[in-house]
Order: sequence, then structure tokens, then C-alpha cells
Amino acid sequence: MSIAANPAGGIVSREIFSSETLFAKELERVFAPSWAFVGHTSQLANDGDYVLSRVGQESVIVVREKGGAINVLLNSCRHRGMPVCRYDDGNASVFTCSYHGWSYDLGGGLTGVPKFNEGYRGGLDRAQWGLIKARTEIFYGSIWASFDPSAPSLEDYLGDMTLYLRDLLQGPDGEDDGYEVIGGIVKWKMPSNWKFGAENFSGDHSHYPTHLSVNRLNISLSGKAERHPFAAVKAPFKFLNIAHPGGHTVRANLYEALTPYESMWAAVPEVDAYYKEAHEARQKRLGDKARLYSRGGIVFPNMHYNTGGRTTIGIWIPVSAHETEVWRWLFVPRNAPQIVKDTLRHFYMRYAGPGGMTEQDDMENWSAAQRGTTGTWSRRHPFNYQLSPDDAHRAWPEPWLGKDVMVVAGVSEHNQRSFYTRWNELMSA
Amino acid sequence: MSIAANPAGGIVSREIFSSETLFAKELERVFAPSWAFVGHTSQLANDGDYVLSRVGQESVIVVREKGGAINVLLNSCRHRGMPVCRYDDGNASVFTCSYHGWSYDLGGGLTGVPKFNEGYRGGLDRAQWGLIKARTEIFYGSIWASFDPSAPSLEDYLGDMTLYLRDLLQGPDGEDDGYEVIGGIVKWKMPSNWKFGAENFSGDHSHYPTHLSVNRLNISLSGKAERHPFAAVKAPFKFLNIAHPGGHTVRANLYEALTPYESMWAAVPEVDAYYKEAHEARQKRLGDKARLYSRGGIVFPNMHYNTGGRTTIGIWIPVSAHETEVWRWLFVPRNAPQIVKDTLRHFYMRYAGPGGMTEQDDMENWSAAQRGTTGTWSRRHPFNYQLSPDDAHRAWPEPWLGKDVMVVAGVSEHNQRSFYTRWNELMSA
Amino acid sequence: MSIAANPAGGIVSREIFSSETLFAKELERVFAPSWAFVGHTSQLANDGDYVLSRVGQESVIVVREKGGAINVLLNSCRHRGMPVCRYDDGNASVFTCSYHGWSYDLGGGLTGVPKFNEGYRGGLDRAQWGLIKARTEIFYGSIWASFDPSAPSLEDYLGDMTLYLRDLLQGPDGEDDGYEVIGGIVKWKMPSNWKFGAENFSGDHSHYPTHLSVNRLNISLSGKAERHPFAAVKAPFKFLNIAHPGGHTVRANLYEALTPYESMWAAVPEVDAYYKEAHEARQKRLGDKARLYSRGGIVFPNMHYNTGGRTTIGIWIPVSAHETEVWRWLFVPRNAPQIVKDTLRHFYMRYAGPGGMTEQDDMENWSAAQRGTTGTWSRRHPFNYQLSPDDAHRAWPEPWLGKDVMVVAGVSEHNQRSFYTRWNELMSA
Amino acid sequence: MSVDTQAAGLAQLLLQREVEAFYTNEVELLDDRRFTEWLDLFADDARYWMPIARNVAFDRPEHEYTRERADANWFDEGKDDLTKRVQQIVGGDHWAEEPRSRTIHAVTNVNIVKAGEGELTVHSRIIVSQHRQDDDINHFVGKRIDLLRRGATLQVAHRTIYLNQSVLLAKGLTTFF
Amino acid sequence: MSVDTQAAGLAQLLLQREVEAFYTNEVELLDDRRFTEWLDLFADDARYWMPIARNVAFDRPEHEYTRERADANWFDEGKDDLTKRVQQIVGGDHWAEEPRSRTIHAVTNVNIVKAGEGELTVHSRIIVSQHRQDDDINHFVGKRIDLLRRGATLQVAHRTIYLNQSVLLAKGLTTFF
Amino acid sequence: MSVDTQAAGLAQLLLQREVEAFYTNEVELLDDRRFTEWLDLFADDARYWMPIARNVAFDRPEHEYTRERADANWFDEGKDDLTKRVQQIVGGDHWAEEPRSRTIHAVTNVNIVKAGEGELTVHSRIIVSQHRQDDDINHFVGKRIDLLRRGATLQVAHRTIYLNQSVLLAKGLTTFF
Ligand code: FES
Ligand code: FES
Ligand code: FES
Ligand SMILES: [Fe+3]
Ligand SMILES: [Fe+3]
Ligand SMILES: [Fe+3]
Repeated sequence: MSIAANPAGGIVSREIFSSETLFAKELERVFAPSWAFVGHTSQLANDGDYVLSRVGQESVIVVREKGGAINVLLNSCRHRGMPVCRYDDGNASVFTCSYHGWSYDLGGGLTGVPKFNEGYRGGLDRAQWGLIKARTEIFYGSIWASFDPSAPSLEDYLGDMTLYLRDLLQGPDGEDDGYEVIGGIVKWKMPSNWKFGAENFSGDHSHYPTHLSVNRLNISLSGKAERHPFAAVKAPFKFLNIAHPGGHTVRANLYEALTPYESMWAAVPEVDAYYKEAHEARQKRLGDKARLYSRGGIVFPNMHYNTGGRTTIGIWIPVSAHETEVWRWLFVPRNAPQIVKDTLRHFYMRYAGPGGMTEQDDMENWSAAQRGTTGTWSRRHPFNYQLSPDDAHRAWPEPWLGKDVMVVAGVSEHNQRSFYTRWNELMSA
Repeated sequence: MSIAANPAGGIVSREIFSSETLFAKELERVFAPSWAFVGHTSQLANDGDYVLSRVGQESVIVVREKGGAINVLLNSCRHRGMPVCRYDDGNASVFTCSYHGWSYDLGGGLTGVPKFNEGYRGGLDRAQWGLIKARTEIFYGSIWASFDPSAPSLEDYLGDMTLYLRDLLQGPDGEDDGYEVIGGIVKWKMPSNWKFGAENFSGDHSHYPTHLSVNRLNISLSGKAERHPFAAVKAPFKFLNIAHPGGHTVRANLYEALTPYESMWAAVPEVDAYYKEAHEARQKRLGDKARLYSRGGIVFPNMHYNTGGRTTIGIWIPVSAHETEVWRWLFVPRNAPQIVKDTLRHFYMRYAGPGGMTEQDDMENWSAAQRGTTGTWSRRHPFNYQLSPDDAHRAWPEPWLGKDVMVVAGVSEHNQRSFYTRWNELMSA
Repeated sequence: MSIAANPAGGIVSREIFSSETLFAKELERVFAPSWAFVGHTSQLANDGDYVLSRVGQESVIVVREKGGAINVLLNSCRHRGMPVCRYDDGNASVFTCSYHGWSYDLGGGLTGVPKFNEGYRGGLDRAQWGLIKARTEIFYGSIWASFDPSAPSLEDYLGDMTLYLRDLLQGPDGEDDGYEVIGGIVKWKMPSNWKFGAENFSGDHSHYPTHLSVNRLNISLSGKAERHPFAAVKAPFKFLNIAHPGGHTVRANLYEALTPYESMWAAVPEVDAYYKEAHEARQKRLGDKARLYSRGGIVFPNMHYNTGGRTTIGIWIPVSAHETEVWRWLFVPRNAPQIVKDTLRHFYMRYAGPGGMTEQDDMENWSAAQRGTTGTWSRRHPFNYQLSPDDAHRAWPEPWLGKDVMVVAGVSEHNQRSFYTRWNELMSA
Repeated sequence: MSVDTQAAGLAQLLLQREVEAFYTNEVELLDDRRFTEWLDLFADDARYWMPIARNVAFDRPEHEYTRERADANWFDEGKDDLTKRVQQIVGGDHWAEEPRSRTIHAVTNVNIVKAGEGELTVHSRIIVSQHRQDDDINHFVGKRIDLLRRGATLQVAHRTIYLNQSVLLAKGLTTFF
Repeated sequence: MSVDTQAAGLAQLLLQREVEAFYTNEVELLDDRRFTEWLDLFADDARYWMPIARNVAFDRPEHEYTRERADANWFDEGKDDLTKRVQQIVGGDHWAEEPRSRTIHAVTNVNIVKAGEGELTVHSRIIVSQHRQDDDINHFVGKRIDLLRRGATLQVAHRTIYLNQSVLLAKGLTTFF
Repeated sequence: MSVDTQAAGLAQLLLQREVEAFYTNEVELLDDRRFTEWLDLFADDARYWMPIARNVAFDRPEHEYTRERADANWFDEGKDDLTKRVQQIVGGDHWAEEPRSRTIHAVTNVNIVKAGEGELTVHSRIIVSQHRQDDDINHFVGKRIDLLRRGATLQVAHRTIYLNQSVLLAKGLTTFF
């Protein structure tokens, strides 16, 4: 059975965006067996620092225990389900439940139970009743969690995507783990299915009519028209849609050659100077691979990111078939001058999220399109993803792009087809 | 299986008003195969004029193309479902989607696709990806649409109801297509099942306790007590409940003879004069059939209308088992003096809709009764529609009332029984 | 099949708090066959007095007919479901429906039907179309109703619980039917499953971390620390968790001996004096059984009560799996001086309900815990009710506590296990 | 400040206060259900108009609201109509208001945009919260334009109320604005 | 205007301003969580009363709200009770307010209906928006009647708050009105 | 009252009125979509800041809102940015505002907490109701702190808006506050 119709052929049923039955199944089949991005090590500077995050719909505590190890714990008391942590962030040595007082250490261990001896009289095996602890892995500063014991390792889960994720987390100068998160996770709700967001970040390059207004206004800081700073670069490149068999996708420019820096931030000379220097350092550090300039992508199913002056990681939190909560972490280069950090921060705020001049129009369209998924007649007609079909190359145009990736150059709905194909595999099994 | 219990016997299950499962089935079985009223030609004066309307829950564009033909198009882009028209009304030569820019002509044809050649490379058959176009028919100015290719023609769907619909659309002087819609479709939501409205308009003549207050206040303009202008007429008549096998129903007075005009609008002499003249012209034009004075009715399932100084057509838009959106088009005689148009407009606004002194109390009762459909115990006890049973006559008292109509004279729940019998046929098939 | 996992063993599935499917089943299996508390005779001083109440989700009219008999009628017109009574309380001799005017006498009999003769022509058997009347019983002033003809008598339904219910309704001086309801039923909504409330009142003695703040503030009027007036009493007692096979539960102190009054209301000397006198009168009246001092409990499934200076009866009205409406009747000793009534009224208002400093924190925890019942991962891990297992004694420590009760002394989750065991029996049958 | 400037300033403040007090008194009458006294705040020839909103393109703002005395409107009537509405409510048989609504009206941002000889043009915002039974709840927020006539007291000669809603999210407009 | 009329007008305006400023200061204290200072706005013998609304027939309006010092009410208490409520919140262990609410109170339509020697009777509307955590949200709208006592400063001697809701749509009344 | 006291009282009232009129004018400009005129109310070097709220423990109130010019915020920008936002809306191609919102802004409890030589610090509450299409509806309630600069007219030099929401319950902040 194919739930999503024929995604490889560019035909996707509308029902997958509106059926609450399929939504419930998605949580089990698509979200539960996956790895989730839950934060970044720069959020946890000191032992005891914690921050709440989400794995699928679940609230989790991401906490740094004594010695620096990071744990991801299900934020639900084993006694009667109460969230044991009720603050967005803070520093703690123990989490004590406000309902009946069970308390847990930073590894989730149930260390305190009122009336443990005289009440439970040996009948409560505390080792069995600790907070549910996720498998946790750190990848170049990014923190990942999975509650599924049968999921592959994070590295296997990512596959060739490790290249792009590492690249994302490298500073503009190509140094590993070169970013830090600024204060304040941006969180909001939108009235559309999470997959509208996912497919957009996976690579919806034909949606420029959405952004007529910001293109008209030149919101980039390149001093030139368009909304992207990198649009100012004139060096020849191939625009690549890079799809991974695990459902991850990447949008990237592959420049034909290593070329000198071209101004992308002319509006703020200090920033332009920083990027020039970084550009050169990166070429030195990465060599030929510095030709790769990522623009954004997703780690299947719901982590999404942008680069190119808007370095952010986000998650689409599935609330219902018709509602999604969005969280965004804003990244700035760890070692950049303050003016670079400020400029990027400001650029992001004006670009993305509910206050962002660009993404406001994306979300308007996603939420309006959402209504087209429920009607008696309209839902009988599938969506179309047939742009640029049948031309994917494996491990192309450079083998180092990944041995399993399937790549299409130019504007295409290839990445979206791949995303729904992977989704369909999991759902139709 | 009989889902509605025994509607012909006046026994109707409460569950049909509250079950979301039955509601979903209604959309498929009752709404999908029907014809829907979507507007009136007077709303589209010029080529390119369009207005949004609804077919069942679906948003549709009713548009007049070059040359005057009227099309009804599903307002959902075939690419990714976005509504291609986002304004309640206007004038257009093309509908361009704000998401990825597909554009459609006024016949729904997909005329513009960005990257059509270099992107789709012949793989997209535009003829297959136009907007979904409804079958559209015009009946004396009223516009009707159906998306069901296997539905009968509108005329067959209406059957004998054509007589009453034509009558509704005749001016007070009996001239065909004698009405025009005034500006502003009245739209609101109410917290009750759509069938409470449908059964009321089909003929709920025993609900006068609902309207004690307006009867007390004499809101008619007849200068006499009561809320209806026609209540001032003293000529003898039979009050008829006229039910059609297709589920349509009519409430009408059949006067015993052609009699001179009796004052119904004494409060506004110019209006009274207009109606006197129209009364005489109508008798001349229609002869014996002018004895028929319609008061209101429904075209199955959800079009409803009133006459008698409140000439309006409305639709009950099914939102959920517990919520309905209502739209009302207000009609005035096309050729009447302005004071007649103003008086009727004012009379309607004070009578019907959320601002109407009469219908406020109807909706209060419908929404309170709605709660009686969900309780553990109350829903085990069906509703009662046994008023005036077993006395329907076919094609009576005049054969020209329709060869298939079943008629009961006097206060009765006959029309409601017929409505639910038809509903039950479709749902229980 | 065991829907609640293993409640007797202290393991309860989280799904029973969040599944709407189970919720619908609860209405049929748990609520429908039970007896419901609907009010108190002191609310109906005169013939014709009525008050609206609830049986499960259903609205009912509790009315005193001529001669003093009390009826409980389903508040839903048999014609088309309209509530025939639309006021929270009042005095009436007939209930006339505002929709089509059917009218019912105070026994529910359908006495008035417009057009009864000429319309229904003998086809409507009024005896069959009266308001649905519940079985009604009065127990020491409390009014109970059941719509289930196969339910046992109230006395059999209560079993040994009659002792505790009678005790609850005895004045502080031990006189039967010694309480009256003060004006104003307290009603509100809370975003959690009704069973969080039920299990709390059934006996959640380990939830004191919930009430750290009020314990700190000494909101009791004993002049001593703690929030309960009875906490000031130093006479030795056993704290008993008393569970009935029908699912009812009681929390009570059983003092070791009849001891002199110890001050519990030192902050208001007149109140203290009243309680002292009542204490002595009660010992005289009840003899050895006066050692029993109830603190609260539940009548299965959703009636709950507190004593000990907060004499209240409440019901958890199930709205959905995730929402509950709460009603509370406040009782004061019928014959006490006004200052006692005022003090108790004030004590309650500051203690319980949405304005109550104590229950605010209960409800905060219940509604936060509610979220722990839905998550993909968290709902795979059942709740734990294993506190003080395996130590229940039948009819203990005094046989007069009830021949079928199973009792545990001290802090325990015994009552909760019993509650869910009974629930599970009904649901899993 | 000169004495004259002071006097002018004071006069302006007193006028502002007079108008604000007029509106505060009005909402108190409405919320206390003193409807007959409320009617007295309207001139005998007063008009009460609440148009219907449409969703239109940016270049057709003039088409956004339906027209007074021409199109369908939520209200477009005179004092006689308002009087009938009041008479309907007070009778105890107007089911949509029986039991009665509990309403709270708040008026803010009173702006005297024109103070003519015998008339004032005043803009304001009105926030209305309406509760009936346990869960029949409406919230309305509106922009109001009044023509107030100055006589022994102020009176409303013309009132316009713009609601934001296009599809009205209420089954009945049984309160006043 | 005569000088006397001017002086009277000015005095009236200053009184209105004084009362409005009192309320504005009050809502700022509440929203800034300066609860102890907020308590100072109440006289030591102050009463704070919020009755419960019932749905009653049109001819029993006097039965619509429960009675002070007689029936069940949402609040019917004195300054000592308010003080305990404040002490509860500030301790960090009152879970219904931990994390704390973010509130915004707005007061409008301040109406000095009686200005006696030492006391003012003042009506107003209060709009309260309360957010906690991500989705614990309450909106309250109320009609308020205050008895304000005039001393060195104004103080609330008696406050009545009428909410519209009959079944309260909140699990906790943890803010002040 | 002495003449001097009177003059001082009057001056205070006139200042209060001036500021209230400034805000009333501002909301009328916004709701009438006269955005270009609205921009004129801001100084060229004005800052417009709306932080993000976090749910924090009672003893970390200083961490509750994100920091200006340091953290992520809903807005943290200057007049050039506001100007771009206005230019975006008026073009007819900003889909999130096409068709346009119908908004109603209300400002209450205007509190001049500091009146310096050339500047005023003013607190207020803002209530915003936004409707688009049939059911795209947002309600925002905020606390505002303005620095107003006094010149020929008042101008906003710095504006802070505190919303109660932590997770924003809107897909777009396309109106102004
Ligand atoms: S729920 Fe956490 S200790 Fe009971
Ligand atoms: S959704 Fe219409 S062009 Fe893509
Ligand atoms: S619903 Fe009661 S008489 Fe018709
Ligand atoms: Fe985009
Ligand atoms: Fe009617
Ligand atoms: Fe408790």
C-alpha cells in the first residue's frame, strides 16, 4: 500500500496533510524511530545547566551533568506523569516533582522517594522507575536524541548527511564547531501541517512568487537587489538538490572553482571584511571542498536549517495534522567580532520567523494551502511535484558529495520527491 | 439499515445531528452528489467579474468569462492546493497562485507554469492540471454548480421544484428573472448542525413560541400585528406543505380565488402602491396560477429561501456536526422604485440573520437543541416529527403544483419528514 | 482484557487519561449505570423550587413538586431536544419549551402540546413522550438520581458507604441531616481528566509537596501551623484508607478513644466554642462510633466530598478526556450560629476551588500531569500506585466500619488502587 | 501660559472629559441593562449603522465595507428600530437574550476629530465581552465614529461601528455597540 | 467661563486624573509583580468581593450574583487574606504561579459616581490577560465598583468585581482584579 | 487652590492629554492603514524592541525576557526596518497582509513616569485585535514603555513592547504595536 500515492513520480495525496489518523501513525512510524535535534552544547556552559527541548511532541530536559556529559531525559515523572522540570531553562542539581516529591538526579535516576522505606517497603525498584533516558549523541556541538533502542547510531542515521551537517556547524572560516547559539529560542505556532515546512526547507526553489515583496525591497545586506546575501556572488556555480536515501536533503551551490571573495555584505563593511577573511581561511582549510556552499536542508524528518547568513536550526513540532509548533535556534560564528554577530542576529530577525518579512509569506501560503487538503472534492486530486523529473545522478558531480546521494542540478522538486518517498516507505511498511 | 430511524413515521434519531462520523458521511453521500446554489447573475455585471462562493465546504470561484459565460472553479491550485483567488470578489483576467506562480484562465485552464519548458520538459500535461471545473447551470438568474459528473441535469435534479424556483425568481409582478442581489453577502457561524436550519426552512410551522417577542412587537410593516406582511391578507387560502421526492420542500399559501390586492405594507404607502400594482400585473401575467403565494422552502440539501417581503436565498455550509456557516443573498425586485428596495433591505436586516430580531431566536433554539443530541441518555430518545401524519395528497389540490409532489394542508411536519426521508435514502444506501 | 493495566498491583496505563475512545466508553460503562449526586433538599425550600444539575454530562432539572416530592428530569424536550429549563434555579409550576411550546408538569408529564387534537389527531401518546425521569432517592437530605433501570437501589449501590455518607450529612453534633447548602454552586472548568480529581479525593495522602506554600502559611484557623484545622488535634488515631468494593472510598481518622475536644478553631473563639459543644453532643449521640472522624472520600464514580471544616460535596463532570467541569456545593451546619456559618464559608473559599489557595496547586499539578498522558514515548510507561501495597484488612479495625470494606492504615495508595480496580472491572467487562 | 491659553486649554480638557464621561455613562447603562435610559442618549432622528466587512484587494479599500442605506449591513437603522430591540429584550420572551447576557463594554481612545458649532465628530474604540448561560460567549472589538449633537446634553445623531470580522463569529448580535 | 466655573472644572478634572492615576499605578504594580506595594493600596479594613454569577430569569435580576458575606463567592475576604495570597505567590512554591504568570491589566471607563467627604465611589472596567507557561492562558473582563478612601493618598476600602462568567473558565484565580 | 497650584495642575493635565492624544492619533493611523504618516511619529534614530518571553523560576525574573541588542527578539530594529515593513505591506504583494488585516488597536493606562527636559518616559497597555480573511485572527495584549522626545511634536525615540506569550500564537507579526 502506498499512502502518499506516487511520490517518486511526483504525485502526492492531499490526505497526508489533513488526516488525523495518518498524523497519529506518523508519530509512531516517522517520528518515533528517528533521531531528533534537541540543542547545542553552547546552551549548556556549566554543569547543571539545563534547557527544555522536544523530541517529536515530547518535552525533554537537555541537561549537562557533573563532568560535562549531556543527558536527554523525558520530562515526565514516572509516578504520575507530572513534568519534573517546569522552566524553559536554568541550573539544577536535582529535579524534584511538585506533585508528590519524587526526585531525580541529572542522569534521570530516581534518587528520592518520600516514604521509600516505610511506604513502599522494598516493593519499589528505583532502578526501574527513573526518568526515561534517551540515547544521546553530540555531533560537532549539536545535540541529538532518540528514544528508540532499535534506531541505528546517529552516524549511520545521518549517512552522507554527516558531511553537510558538519559543514553547517563549521564557522565561515571552515573551523569545526565554529558556531554558538544566541539567547532566546524563537517559538511559535502555525496552522499548517509540519510537512509544508519540511518540504519547503528540503528545497522548494520554485516558490519565488511567495517572496515578490522582499525581493522588491532588497532586504539582503549585499547592497544589491534580492533577499539573499549570496545572490550577490557572480562566480559560476551549479545549484544542487542533494537527496539522501534516509530522507535528508540539502540545497547547495557548488562553485566551479575556488574563487576570490565577492562582496556579500557591502551594507556593513566590517561584516564584509570578516567574511572575506573567513572565505580565504575556509579555502585554505578545506581546499577543493570549499567550493561547496550550503544554503539549507533538512535532517529527516523534522530538523531543518538554513545557512548563508541566516544560520539557524529549527524543528517542526507536530501538534496535529493541522497545527505545528516551530522552534528556531539562532547561530552566530563563535569567534566573530560583535558587529558580525549583531548583524547576523538582526538579519535573521527581519528575515525569518513570525516577525520575518520573508517567512511571513511562506507561512501565509502554507496555512492557506493547508485548507486545500480537506475538501470533499479537492482532496481527490493529488499534489504535483513533477518539476525536473528523472535526471538524478548518484554521487555527482563530485564523488565526495556522498556515495549514496542522488543529485539534481537546477530548480527541481527532486528533494521533495525524495522526502515523500522516504516518508512513504516508513508509513506504508 | 436506516440511519435516521423512521423519518417517514416521524421518528428521527438524535445521533444524526451530533455524530462526526455521520457528518463525514453526509459530505460524501448528501452533499457531493447534489447541485449547489452559488450565486446570481446580477453579482457578475461585467466580464471578468468574480465572487467566491461555496459548494458544500469547498471554496469555489464563480466567474464570468469573456463573452458572458459563467464558470464555477474549485479554488485550489492543482500544484499544492493554495487558493488561487484570495478576495471575496473582484475582477480578473487570470488567477495567479501566490505560492509558485501557476496561473489559470477564467475557464480554469492552466495557462502559465514557471519553468514549463526547461523544468517540466514536456512531462506536465497542462490540460490535465487545470482548476477543477464544476458543471454549471443558470436557472432564471440563479447560478448552480455540481462537481459530480454522475449527477442528473439541474432540471432533472429539481423536478417539479423548477416551478417554485422560477416563481421565487419572478418579480412581484410575475416577470421572470425579476430580482437582483444587493451588495454584501451576509455570512456568519452558528453552533448547531446544518439540518436544524434546513428543517426549519423546509417548514416548521409549529415553532411560533420561538417568536413570541417579535409577534408581540409587530415588526411587519403591514401596520397590523404579527411579524409577516402577508399575515395582513384576509382572503381565504390553504396553507400547503409541498414535498418533492428529491427532498426539496415548499411552504406556500394557495388562495381560493384571484382576489384584489390587500394592503401588506401600510407603513410605507409607496411600497404598498408598488405591491398593489405588482399584484395586479402578476395576476394578469400568470392567470389562475397567481393564486400561489410562496413563503419559503429549500432545494435539497442546503439551499434555503424565504419570500414574502424577505426574498433571500441562503446556504447552510456544513462545518462540523456541531457548527454551520450561513450565507445569505438579499434580493430586491430589479425594477422596483428605490424606496421599495430600501424598505425590503431594511425589513430583511431587522428580521433575519444575526442582527435579525426573528432569526436570533431561531438560532438560540437550534443551538440549545443541538446540546440535546449528544447526551448519554438523551440521545437514546429520538426526535418527534409526527405532527399531522398520514394525510399527504399527490399533485394536490391543483395538478399544476407538480405531478410528483406530496402535499399536506395546514400546520404539519410533513415537509420535515420528507426531508429526512430523502436524507435517509442517501445515507442508508 | 484489562484496560487499566494492573490497578490492583499499582500499575495503571496512562492511556485511560487521554484516549477519547476510552472516554466515550466511560460514559456508557462507568457513568451510565451509576447513581449521581444531584443536590440537597435544602436547595428546594418550597414546592415548585427547582435547580439545574448534572447526571454525567446530562443537564437535569431537580424539582420539588406539589406535596414535596423531588423529581429529577432530563432537561431535554422530547420533541426536538431543546432544554425546557434554561435557568440555573427558580420556581415553576410547568416547564414550557421555547421552541414549539410543548409543556411538561413537574413530574415530567407532557401536559401541553399545541395542536394536540387537530394536529396529532390521536397519534401522539403523551404518556410516552414525557421528559425522561430518573429514579430518584433522598438520603439524609442528599438527592441522588440514576437513569439506569437496571441499577441496584441507592442503598445497595452505596453498600457500607451508607455509614460514611450518613456521617458526612450529620451535623458536627452528630444529628442526622444536620447540614444545609449555602447559596451559589461553585462551578468551573479544568484542563485535566476527571479521574485526576477522583483519585485525589479518594485518598492521595502523599501529595503534600503540592501544598508546601499553604502549609508554610498556616491557612487553617487552628492558630497552629498546617492547613487543616484537625491537624491541631493531638489525640492518637489511626489514619484509615477505607475502600468499598463498589469503588467508593473514604479517608478517615479513627481515634483510639473518645477524648475531650481539642481546640481546632482557636482563631475564632465562638467557632471553637461551637465545635466543642458539638463534639460533646456527638460523643453522647454516637457513643463509641464518634471515634470516627471522616476527612473526605468519594462515591463512585464522580461524587467527591471533604469534611473537617470544608464540608463540601462536588462532582467531576466529564467533558472530554482532557477537560472536566467541577461543581461544588458548600455545606454549613444547619443549626449553628451565623458566625460559624460565615467562618466555614470563608474558610472554604480561601481553601478550595479556583479561588482556593490549596486547590489551585492541586489543579496545576493535575493539568500538567494530564500532558504526560499523551506523548508517543511517555504513554508507554504506566503510572505507579504502589505505595503501601498488600496490607489491606477486611472490616478492620472495627467491624462496624463495614463488612465489605478493605482498610489500610497510614499513608497509602490503597484507595486509588481500589478506585481503578472498580473502574477497570466496569470498563473491561 | 497666559490666562487665555490656560482658559483655552481648560476648555479643551473639559470638552474631552465631557465626551469621555458621556461614553462611560453609556457603557454603564448598557451593562446595567438600563436600556430605556440608553435610548435617551440617541437623538430621535439618530442612525445606527454597522457595515459588513469584505476581504478585498489592497487597491480596492473603498469596497471593504458595505455601504450605508444601499447594501446589506449588520445594522442600518433608526431609533425606532433600536427601541423595538429594547422592547424585545425587556419582555422576557426574547430567547436569544433570556436568560440575559452579562455584558461588559469598554470605550477607549476617544478622539474628538471635529468640534463644530452644534456637533462633534468623535472616534473611539469599543471592546465588548458578552456571556450568556455557561458557554455562549462573544468578544467584539470595534472602531466607532459618532456624530454627537450638543444640546442640553450630548446625544448621538449618527453612529458607525466597524467590526473586524467578515464572517460574523456570533449567532446573534443581541447587544448594542 | 467665570473664574469660579474654571476652578470647579479644574478641580473636577484633577480629581478624575487622580483616580485614573491611582488605577494606572495599581495595574503597573500588579503587572510588575510588586505585590507588597500593591497591598499598600488597600486600607487595613478593606474588603475584596467577587461574587459568582447565575443564569436567572429576566424578572429575578437581584438573584443573578451571589451575596457578599452570605453566599459562596469567588472572593469575599479582607486584607489579611490578600496578604496571605501575596505571601503564597512570592515564595516560589505556589505551583499554580510557578513559573509566574505574565499578566497585563487594563482599567478603563473610570467613573466617579459619588464624591463624598472622605470617600469616593468609583466604577470601572478591568481587562485582564494572563499567560503562564506556553499555553495556560486566561482572559477576564470585569466590572468593578470601588469605595476609595481619601487620606494622604487614596486607598481601596471596598472592592467589588463582577465577572461575566458563570462557570469559571479558569482552573485558578491566581491574579488580582 | 492657589493660582499657582491651579496652573501646575492644569499643566500636568495638558501634558497627560497631549500624550494620550498622541497615542490615540497613533492607533487611528495604524487602523486606518496610514502607515507612512505613522512612520512620521518615530524619530529617525528610533528603536523598536519586542523581546521574547521565557518561563523562568521566580528567582530569575531578570532572565524572563530576552535582551535588546544581544538576544533573539521578536523585533529589535530601527526606523529603516519599520520603513521597509511598511513598504512591504503597501505593495499588494505581501501575501501575509494581502488581503490586508483589519486591525483595532486600543491604548490604555497611559502613565507618564518621567517627564524630563526633552524627553518623557511613558508606560501604557496596548490591546490589538487583528482579523484577516474569514478566520485568520490574532489577539495581542502588551505592556509598552516608550521614550518620547519632545520637539515641535512628540516622537517615539524608543519603544519596548512586552507580550505575555512565550510561544507566539500567531504565524505572523504583520501589524505594529
Ligand atoms: S507525579 Fe511526580 S511524584 Fe507523583
Ligand atoms: S501551489 Fe499554486 S503554484 Fe504551487
Ligand atoms: S423542541 Fe420542545 S417543543 Fe419542539
Ligand atoms: Fe520561502
Ligand atoms: Fe423562525
Ligand atoms: Fe490537595
